Amino acid sequence: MTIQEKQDEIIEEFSIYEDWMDKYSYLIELGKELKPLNPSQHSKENLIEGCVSRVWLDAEMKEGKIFFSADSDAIITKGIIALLIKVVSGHTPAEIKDADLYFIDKIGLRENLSPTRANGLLAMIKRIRLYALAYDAKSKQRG
Amino acid sequence: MTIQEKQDEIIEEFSIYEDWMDKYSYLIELGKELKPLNPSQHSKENLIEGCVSRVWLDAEMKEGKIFFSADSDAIITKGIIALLIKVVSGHTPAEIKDADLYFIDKIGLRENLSPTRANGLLAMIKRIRLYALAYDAKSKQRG
Amino acid sequence: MFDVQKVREDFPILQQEIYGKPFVYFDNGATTQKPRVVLDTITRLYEIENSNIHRGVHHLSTVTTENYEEARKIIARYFHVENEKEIVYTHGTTDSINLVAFSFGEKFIHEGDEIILTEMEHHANIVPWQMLCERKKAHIKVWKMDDTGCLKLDDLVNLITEKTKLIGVTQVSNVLGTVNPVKEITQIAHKHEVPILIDGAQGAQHVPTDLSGIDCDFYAFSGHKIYGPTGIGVLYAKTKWLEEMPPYQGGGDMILSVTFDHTEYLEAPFKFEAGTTNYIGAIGLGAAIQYLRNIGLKEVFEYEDQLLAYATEKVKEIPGLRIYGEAPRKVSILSFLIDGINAYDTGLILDKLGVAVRTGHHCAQPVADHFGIAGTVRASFSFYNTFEEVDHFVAGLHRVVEMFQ
Amino acid sequence: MFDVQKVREDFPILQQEIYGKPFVYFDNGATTQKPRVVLDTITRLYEIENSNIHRGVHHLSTVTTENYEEARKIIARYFHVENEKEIVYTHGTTDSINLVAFSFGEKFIHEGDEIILTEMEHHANIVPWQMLCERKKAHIKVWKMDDTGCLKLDDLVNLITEKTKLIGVTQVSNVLGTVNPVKEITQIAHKHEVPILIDGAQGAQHVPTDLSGIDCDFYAFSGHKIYGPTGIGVLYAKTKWLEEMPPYQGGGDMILSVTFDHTEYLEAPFKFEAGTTNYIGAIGLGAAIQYLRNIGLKEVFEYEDQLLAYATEKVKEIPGLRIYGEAPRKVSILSFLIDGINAYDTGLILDKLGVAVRTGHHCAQPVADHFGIAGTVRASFSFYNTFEEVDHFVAGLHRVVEMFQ
Ligand SMILES: Cc1ncc(COP(=O)(O)O)c(C=O)c1O
Ligand SMILES: Cc1ncc(COP(=O)(O)O)c(C=O)c1O
Repeated sequence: MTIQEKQDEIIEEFSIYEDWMDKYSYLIELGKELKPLNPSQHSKENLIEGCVSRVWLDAEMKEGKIFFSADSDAIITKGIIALLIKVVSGHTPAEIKDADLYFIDKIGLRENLSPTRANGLLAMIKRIRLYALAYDAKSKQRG
Repeated sequence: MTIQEKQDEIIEEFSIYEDWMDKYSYLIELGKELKPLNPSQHSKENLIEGCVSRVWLDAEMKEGKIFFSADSDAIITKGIIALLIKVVSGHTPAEIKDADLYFIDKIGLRENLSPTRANGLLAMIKRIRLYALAYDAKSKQRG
Repeated sequence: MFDVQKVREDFPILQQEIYGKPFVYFDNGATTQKPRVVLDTITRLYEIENSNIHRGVHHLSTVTTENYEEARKIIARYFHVENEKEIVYTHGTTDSINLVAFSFGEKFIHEGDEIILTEMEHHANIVPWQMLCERKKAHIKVWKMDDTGCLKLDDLVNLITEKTKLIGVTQVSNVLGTVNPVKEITQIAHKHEVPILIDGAQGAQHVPTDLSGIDCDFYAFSGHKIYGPTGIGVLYAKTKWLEEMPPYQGGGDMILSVTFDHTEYLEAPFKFEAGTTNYIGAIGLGAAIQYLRNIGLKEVFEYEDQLLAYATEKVKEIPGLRIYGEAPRKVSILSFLIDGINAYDTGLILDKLGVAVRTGHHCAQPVADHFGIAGTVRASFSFYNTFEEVDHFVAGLHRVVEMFQ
Repeated sequence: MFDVQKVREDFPILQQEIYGKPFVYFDNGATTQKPRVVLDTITRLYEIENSNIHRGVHHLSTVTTENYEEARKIIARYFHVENEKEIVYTHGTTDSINLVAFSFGEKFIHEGDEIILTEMEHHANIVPWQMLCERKKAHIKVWKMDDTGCLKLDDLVNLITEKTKLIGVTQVSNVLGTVNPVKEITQIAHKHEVPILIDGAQGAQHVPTDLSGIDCDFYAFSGHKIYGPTGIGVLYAKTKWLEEMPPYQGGGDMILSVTFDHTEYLEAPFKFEAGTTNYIGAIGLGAAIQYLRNIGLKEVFEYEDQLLAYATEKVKEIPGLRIYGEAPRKVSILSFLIDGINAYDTGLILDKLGVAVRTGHHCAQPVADHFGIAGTVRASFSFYNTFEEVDHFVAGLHRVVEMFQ
């Protein structure tokens, strides 16, 4: 699936929740299910310091594609992270770096990305793009 | 005349002016007529620095009574000064120090005494009282 | 009798729904809402009277200046300050403390000197001193608290040395709610001839504050936390300090004369009010404080105490909930964590239920560090809150527990 | 076409009488009046949205923060600044300049260094530098003006030395109305690798200001002079300076982490926005600037030029009147004295005729000293003033002449 298709699928999924509470319950589920990082990945380099919740992000390049793993000390944040990772993981740097991540807005979680929330999510998206840019540049260099 | 009587006279005098302009014209007259200070009285000690107009005040003790003379670089201020001097000059320190100078308010010039005007008038009244206090203390010491 | 329903009518913002739920505002520690009289005052000023203060020859300038100075008197009276020239307008608590850190610091703090601060200070009463200490090579000594969130007076006595130049204490902890015995602390400070600064940001609006009785040297608070506008605050300082301290900012309206060679300053408070001040904010603050007096300080404060007692009782029902801050004397601030549930998650869910609380370290990181936590959920109540709102909030917490288990 | 009558309807304060005379507000240099949209914005914020910004988990906190950051973008756009992180909220021009004097000064000004200021600076751009120079044993050099109120670029070149660390120039003189060629001045400064601060307090609202074109290092202005609320202002600074300069005030919301041993700061602009900022003021300022754009900058500025030209022509009728400030490029500021008549007296009489002007040295004493006078009468016009008001004012001056002769 393309990044766009994955996003549309999530939007479809979320469309059944009319109530905030249901939506958040689902996010909590996703958060709980997110594969935990191994201890070495909880490193200072991977930490994105938010003011109210903290996020860790790690990336790995396999066969031209980037695979992300992440964690947070807040479960709902973790749920959103799970969605984000699902959307971008397994794509090429070029695909990721230019991707328009519209689904967060569409499923009504925009405010969670407010710079004002300082929950680390916005910084995480920035860092995802930075990884993509860096890997992209690297692969071009090689090529 | 007592300080009170003098004030009441001025209030009476001003009661005929209904128009601001007439009142101010009269103040301008008074200002122009005010006896000029001699050059030595325009001293730094006598200067009361206001922000928008400057006032000089000198005092002299004669036979137990204080006589003030004053000047300003703004004529309307000078007119008000003329009234003030007329009211307090020639009285004993004890009379002056406790005098309630209500006439300024009554003739509608209160705003000229606003601390905000920084025209030196309020500071001048303070200094008049200080002179009275000082002379009063001195005379008590002697007596 | 204190009639909360009547009082609530004065606060337009409270009459709304958030996500279709009645709005419950429990973030009063961050900022308070404004009674209509404050909004009306601001509007009236801008619609009829607005003019820059001081030195104007024209009518509106005089009117505005008089309102501005009248507000200063209202503020002085509220805090039992006799000489309103000891009330300096600033832009908030942070600005007030920075003013003291700079102006007092420049003149009186030297290499090797010590400043004592409590462990429960807000960053506003830590960082300015750190910056000063770095410039002057001075040191901060920390007056620790115990696990209930209380300071021991004996500990202070042990910290004071000949090098102590200032003691900084918050009147009320913004995280724990502790009301510190500022009068006794001031007595100890003065016995050792050390001046004291009290951070009143969370005290001014919740406890009766008699500055002449307390006898402190400096007191700082924010207008926006005491039902006034943003961008205005106050520094109270004793005349002797205001006279001796150099000005903080330079500019118009604080000078007597300026040449490029030499500048003479006005007397206090003007010496510390450089440039065009937030005069509309100041007059609005006066209106806020007048409003508070009109509804009755005693009634307001007692009611807030009742709210806190009720809420404290109720949240104890929540399984796994721990309260941070258990001092015998507290204001209506309730910090807590629920076992295994992140503060941010708790806050997010409460928000969706219409309840506004704050989460995190509340700009007092050393407090969180003391307890080895990242932060807390903080519900802070004001006199316009109700017992029903507390019930709603507690029901929300039950919901949170359900969702995360 | 610019329709002044329509515009005036947006300004409630203009529709009143003072002493039974139509109110003529010609004290715009001191502060400007506010369009209804600014008042409505402030009221709406307090009635519906007020909540402390940054870090809030709850809905209103997010809404207010977004409005606050949106206003920053509006301001950046108005001044052609691409990166809105270069817009730092302060409390006014005075605060902005003091920030630079402290933070830039602490790091970059050392003993023996020189700062160049023009003779026509407002005290806000003199006193902070004097205070800095006293601390650092640095010096101020004065760039003189001529008797028309103009600066010569050659003179600047002659003043710059290796020790010059900063040049401070006002965009527009608040007494003389002179519009300085700030772009050319900046080019000279940069040719000598000297940073430049521009005081935009009287420029921002009267001349198109393209900061990226001017390329200055710092630019300061006040909200209340550009139709916004009191207590809010802006410092524009290039990122490189914001990064290198230490913070000015310490407190909450400007830090990443605080322990008593070590504090880490956030990045700019937050590093310079300590404590609770005047967020309502900031959003109000955004509304004011948006309003100005909506009625059309070009139209506004041209109309103001016409007002000035008309007034200048008309006051020349007054016998014995001398205008101070005869630069070829001026904004709508008209300073003058009438022979033998004190400025304060003139102002008092005009006030009684309903005309508000300012008198005195206008916080720029060196300008008065240049001309050997104590001060001037200053009429300063805004786009909501009319030609009829100018007539009324000139008639008042005739009346003044009569009364004092
Ligand atoms: C040129 C100039 N600079 C600075 C200022 C100071 O502005 P504020 O008082 O708003 O800080 C003024 C305002 O009078 C001014 O005209
Ligand atoms: C105890 C305490 N001190 C200082 C402050 C800072 O106040 P402001 O942000 O209004 O300057 C606060 C506000 O959060 C506080 O709670």
